[in-house]
Amino acid sequence: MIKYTLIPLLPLIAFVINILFGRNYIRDKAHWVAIPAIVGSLLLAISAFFDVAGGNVININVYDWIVSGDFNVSAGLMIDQLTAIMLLVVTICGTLIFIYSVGYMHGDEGYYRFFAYLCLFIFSMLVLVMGNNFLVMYFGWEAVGLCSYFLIGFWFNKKSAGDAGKKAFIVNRFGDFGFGLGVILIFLTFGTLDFVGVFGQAGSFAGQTINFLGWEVDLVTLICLLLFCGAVGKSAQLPLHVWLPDAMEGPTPVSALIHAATMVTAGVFMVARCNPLFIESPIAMNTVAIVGGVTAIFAATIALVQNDIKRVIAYSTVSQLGYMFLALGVGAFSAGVFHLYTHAFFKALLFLASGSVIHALHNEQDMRNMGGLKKYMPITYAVFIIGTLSITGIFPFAGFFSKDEILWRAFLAGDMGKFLWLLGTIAALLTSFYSWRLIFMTFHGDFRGTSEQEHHLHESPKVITVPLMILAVGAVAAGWVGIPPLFMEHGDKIGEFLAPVLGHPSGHGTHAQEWFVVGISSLVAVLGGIVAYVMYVKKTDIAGKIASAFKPVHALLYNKYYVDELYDTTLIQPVMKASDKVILGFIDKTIIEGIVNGIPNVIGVFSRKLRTIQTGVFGSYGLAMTVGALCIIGYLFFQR
Amino acid sequence: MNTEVGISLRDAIPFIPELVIICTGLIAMMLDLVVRKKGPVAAFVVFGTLVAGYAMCKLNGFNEPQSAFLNMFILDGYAGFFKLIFFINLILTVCISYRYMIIEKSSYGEYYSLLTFATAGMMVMASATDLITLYLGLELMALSTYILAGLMRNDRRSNEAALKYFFLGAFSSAFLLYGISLTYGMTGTTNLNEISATIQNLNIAGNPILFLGLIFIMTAFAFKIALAPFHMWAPDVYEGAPTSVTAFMSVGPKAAGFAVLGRVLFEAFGSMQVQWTNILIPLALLTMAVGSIVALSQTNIKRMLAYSSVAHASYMLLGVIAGTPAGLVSTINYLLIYTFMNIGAFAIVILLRSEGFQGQDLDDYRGLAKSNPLAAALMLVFMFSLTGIPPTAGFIGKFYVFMELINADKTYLAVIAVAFSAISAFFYLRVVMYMYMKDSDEPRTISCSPSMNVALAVTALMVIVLGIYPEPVLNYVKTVVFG
Amino acid sequence: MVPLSWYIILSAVLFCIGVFGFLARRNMIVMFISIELMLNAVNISLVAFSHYLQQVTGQILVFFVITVAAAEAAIGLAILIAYYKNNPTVKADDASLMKG
Amino acid sequence: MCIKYAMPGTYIPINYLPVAIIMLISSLIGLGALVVGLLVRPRRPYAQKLYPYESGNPPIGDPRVPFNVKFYIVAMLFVVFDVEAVFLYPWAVAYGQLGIFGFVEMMLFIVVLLVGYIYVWKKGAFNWE
Repeated sequence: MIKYTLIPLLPLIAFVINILFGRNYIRDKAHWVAIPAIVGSLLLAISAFFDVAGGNVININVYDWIVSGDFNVSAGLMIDQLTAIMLLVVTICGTLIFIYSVGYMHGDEGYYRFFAYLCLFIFSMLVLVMGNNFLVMYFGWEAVGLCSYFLIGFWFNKKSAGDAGKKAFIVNRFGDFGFGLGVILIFLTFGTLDFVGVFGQAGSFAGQTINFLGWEVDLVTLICLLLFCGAVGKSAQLPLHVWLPDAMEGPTPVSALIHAATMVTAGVFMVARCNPLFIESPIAMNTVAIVGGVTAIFAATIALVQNDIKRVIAYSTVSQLGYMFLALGVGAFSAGVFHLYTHAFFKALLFLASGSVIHALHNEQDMRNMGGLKKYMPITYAVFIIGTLSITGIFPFAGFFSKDEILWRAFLAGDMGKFLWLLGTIAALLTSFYSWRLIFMTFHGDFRGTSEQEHHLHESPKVITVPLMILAVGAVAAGWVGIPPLFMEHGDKIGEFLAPVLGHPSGHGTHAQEWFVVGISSLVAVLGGIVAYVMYVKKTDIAGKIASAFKPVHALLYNKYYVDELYDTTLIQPVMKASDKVILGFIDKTIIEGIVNGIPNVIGVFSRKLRTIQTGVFGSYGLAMTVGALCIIGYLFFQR
Repeated sequence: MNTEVGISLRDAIPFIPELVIICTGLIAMMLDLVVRKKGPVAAFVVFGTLVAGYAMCKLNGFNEPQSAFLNMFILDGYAGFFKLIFFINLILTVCISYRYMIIEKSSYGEYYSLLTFATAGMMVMASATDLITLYLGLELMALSTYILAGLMRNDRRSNEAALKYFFLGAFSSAFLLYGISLTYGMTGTTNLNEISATIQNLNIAGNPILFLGLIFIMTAFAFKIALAPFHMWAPDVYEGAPTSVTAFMSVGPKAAGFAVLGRVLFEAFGSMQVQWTNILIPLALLTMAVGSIVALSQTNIKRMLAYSSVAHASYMLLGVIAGTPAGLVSTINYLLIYTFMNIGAFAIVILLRSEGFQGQDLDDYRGLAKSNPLAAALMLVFMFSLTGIPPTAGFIGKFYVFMELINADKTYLAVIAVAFSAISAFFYLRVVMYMYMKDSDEPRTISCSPSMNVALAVTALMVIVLGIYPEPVLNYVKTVVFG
Repeated sequence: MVPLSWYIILSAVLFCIGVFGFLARRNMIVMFISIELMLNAVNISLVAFSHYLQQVTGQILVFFVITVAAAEAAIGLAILIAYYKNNPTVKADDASLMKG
Repeated sequence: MCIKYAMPGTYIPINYLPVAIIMLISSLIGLGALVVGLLVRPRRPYAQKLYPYESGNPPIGDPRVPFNVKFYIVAMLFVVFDVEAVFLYPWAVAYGQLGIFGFVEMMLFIVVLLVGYIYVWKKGAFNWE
């Protein structure tokens, strides 16, 4: 048992050591603490994976916090197939990105702090995925949010970073509020927070309605929607997606680890984990599917025209997360998790590769000032190509299988499924376009940056490139665990593996249909690439022409549909104005002072009255004692 | 006529921990005469305490109770656990006081031996199964603490504290004696078990004189644990006494008082439970009210903590009121937690005391978070714990007491208690507010010392650990105290 | 033939006198003496009880009470002297530096 | 109802009656002498006569000077040590029945007293100056 407890514990220990001794003793040796810890977790996670590979589930109660009668609050770890997959994703990506960070963060004055936060994040993430009840999950959920807040604002003396951190924190509050309500509602409904207990009873509560804010709502639906609020916030789905692109202010390893591979997928994991609840509520399922599909295409369109290399990848992340929710929504939970798993590899790869580019260009992120880098940094270029092939879904790269599975499942899921499939396919086209556009703008053509930058151009050191290559391997091969039966007898290993937790997706189609889906998606993938090639390599002026021709559209996309501005004018500005008055002028002075002093002053009236009894003359104290004793005597004798 | 009384040297074995402690005190006294610096004396006291604790664990009274001196004295789990609390209290007090007493220019060697003697008295109280031993232990504790309160001979507040404590203490012990004499007269014995037996055999539970005895005895105990209206000595004495002594007094005598209260009420007067519950409930409510309301208008931190300790006494009492063994367990658990958080808080108060700076006023805590973030953080933890905010230990303590009340279907008491602890939050959090939201300009020097650091680390750690992972300790208390 | 109740009443009366003295008088020495009076009242009742119960328990307790009272007296006087050195008064009401 | 109290016959120390008589008579004689003197002697008081006799020279100051604190200290020590000695009597009486245990106990008791004594001594409570 201790073995499984150690998985999250090792990073925590590393965090404690770094935070306590980092500043004075460890300083730039911080990775010597962090990396062994994460590697240890990785090894343990692998062994745990093999423990549950046989289909058995590990569920251990680590400790009881409060046990009083039937009121029982405890914390425990559960490792089933889903958790095992997540463990591998988190620890593998974590390990590689830790190593990468050694090179990337080298010389930063907050080096030890960076690794400390990373360790804390890994701990929180592992707790999130390993918890055996909603309370533990909620703890991890909030903890990862906090870590991301710290890490986005890691360069706190950079104002934009601080703002981005705040933004992420505040936006997530909305979602987490819903999630918290959902958890409470679950406790009220099922009387327990244990996954086993809750999911066991899920069926029996299906169709029950309660009176919520005046109108009758289906209980399970309400719970699912509240939980999904949390997922929307954490996984940056519409309409709470705004924080993720800004989160790119953080160091690139953070973007790769937290805002691509692991944390943002927590929402997907949570919905998948709660699949017994969700399948009881068609409304919730449809909501998930539609939000996912719309987000997928919405984010993709924005990514078409962005010029900041990291923002493009960020929006592509949002879009891919939309894919995953789409899959979950149509009941193909294993497909969603499969995509989560492959996405972790190729998206981390893309981020780290772009990080390597940024590193080479001394923190230049604007693609308009790049170009022609392929001759300077071949390795980065190669892995970038691999990552792009993977994300655009070219056979036999990882992305192909997972994306294809999703589209196929959507295709099978009734009329609305067809519609979603259409969305997904279009999104795939866009994805391929902007991914290739990124490649061409960055690596092809000739260098558009300053000559001073050009002079320093170089391939990144081994400590950066080696993790990239390993991830590239993953981006190629990770998908092979999910080769559909179409291509191979008893393929879709991962689906089978996850079946005990996530069940089998419904719906069956003919081979012809499946070939059709596969063909279309591959076709659009290639098509997007070709269009991008034409526009950004052959006739580089076309892009400008189109942009000017469809100026409004371009502006709309370039400004991300003005969502930020919308929120800014409708929500943030008023709130800020109010809070400037309220928080600074009112809360600080009046409310806090009021609560801390005011209410005491109310009671203080009695208080001062009572004080006067304490005359300071001990004779009177004696009198009080005697009177008290007499009162008790009188009380007793009267009472008899 | 050479008939041997049924008493031999073997009888003294359960008494060994007390013997060790007393000898420690005596040797410390002698040591003080020969060595100039007080460090060795303090160290020796700690050492002796550890030896005593080891001896007690070796005696293993936790599992098989051993009585001594013709059933006047017993070493069982109940007494043992209280003794553990006393040891912790003593060691922590010595740790936090060494530097402080030097600053106060009253670093006498007697200080340490007196602490030890007081502890010995408490131990005897915890183990007393006879009213005579109980009285002796109580007086030993009381007399030592009188002197401790007045240890700062040239400080008028200290003098006054000692004076008040002495007079009122003597007054209350006279009440105790009168109660004892009445009880003895009505039952013809001073042994607790025999008392209960006689009450049942002769069926005199309703006897008014016996009542009177019980009431007088409880009055004295109420004085020791500072229940309103017998609490009025506490604020003045706590304020005037040296802070380290205040820390010692706010835990030790209280715990000892609860020890004897529990034993006397449950063992001797178990058959009169209805009556004494009816006495305790109004006392507890009054104490809560006085403690948490009057504390609000205090600006001297020591005085505020004094009132807070009064309020805490009422919460602990609720466990006794529940009237079940489980309730008593929750009280003891609360006492253990209270030991750590209270001594921790007083340690911070001591930390702020430096040459020429009293550091007792609330205003002295302005901007502590800026000048000394660590001290402020620790104080934050202790204040949260005293308030009872999870996941600190204070929450656990309160939670279990209230739970036991609810199990003993006295829910209304639990509700009132929650309300009052909500009120108490204001004055605890006001300290936090001063530390974190107000800022001051005058520089502050912190009088740190290795032993102090150890004490702070231990207390803070225990407050957190007991808050996050209370189960083992709780089960330990359960098993230890009631098989 | 002196009945037990006489002793008990005597001790009760003495005890009450002591309490009254402690509460009514303002001279600390006198208050102190009243406490001693209370203790001795207790002693009387204890001795009486033990005599009429024909046990020694009560008398043993009396021994202890006497000795403890002596120690108490010593300490009390010491504290009183220490107090007197800094603020030369024996009026109890003057000892109200700390209040509220 | 209550426990049975024995009613032992009240105890009159008859053997001490002569002593009592002797004390009575002697005090009577003393008082008688004084009274007789008072009655028979002549009384002519004047200032010098009423002076307190200080071997001729006139008296200075108030005869009632407050006692030195040192007296209190000694008195305290006396009270404590002397009262502790009270335990020795019952011990001595019951020694035969207590046996070795009683002996050890009392030795411990004495040792404690001794420690106190040494402490007081070292603290210099005994040297007058």
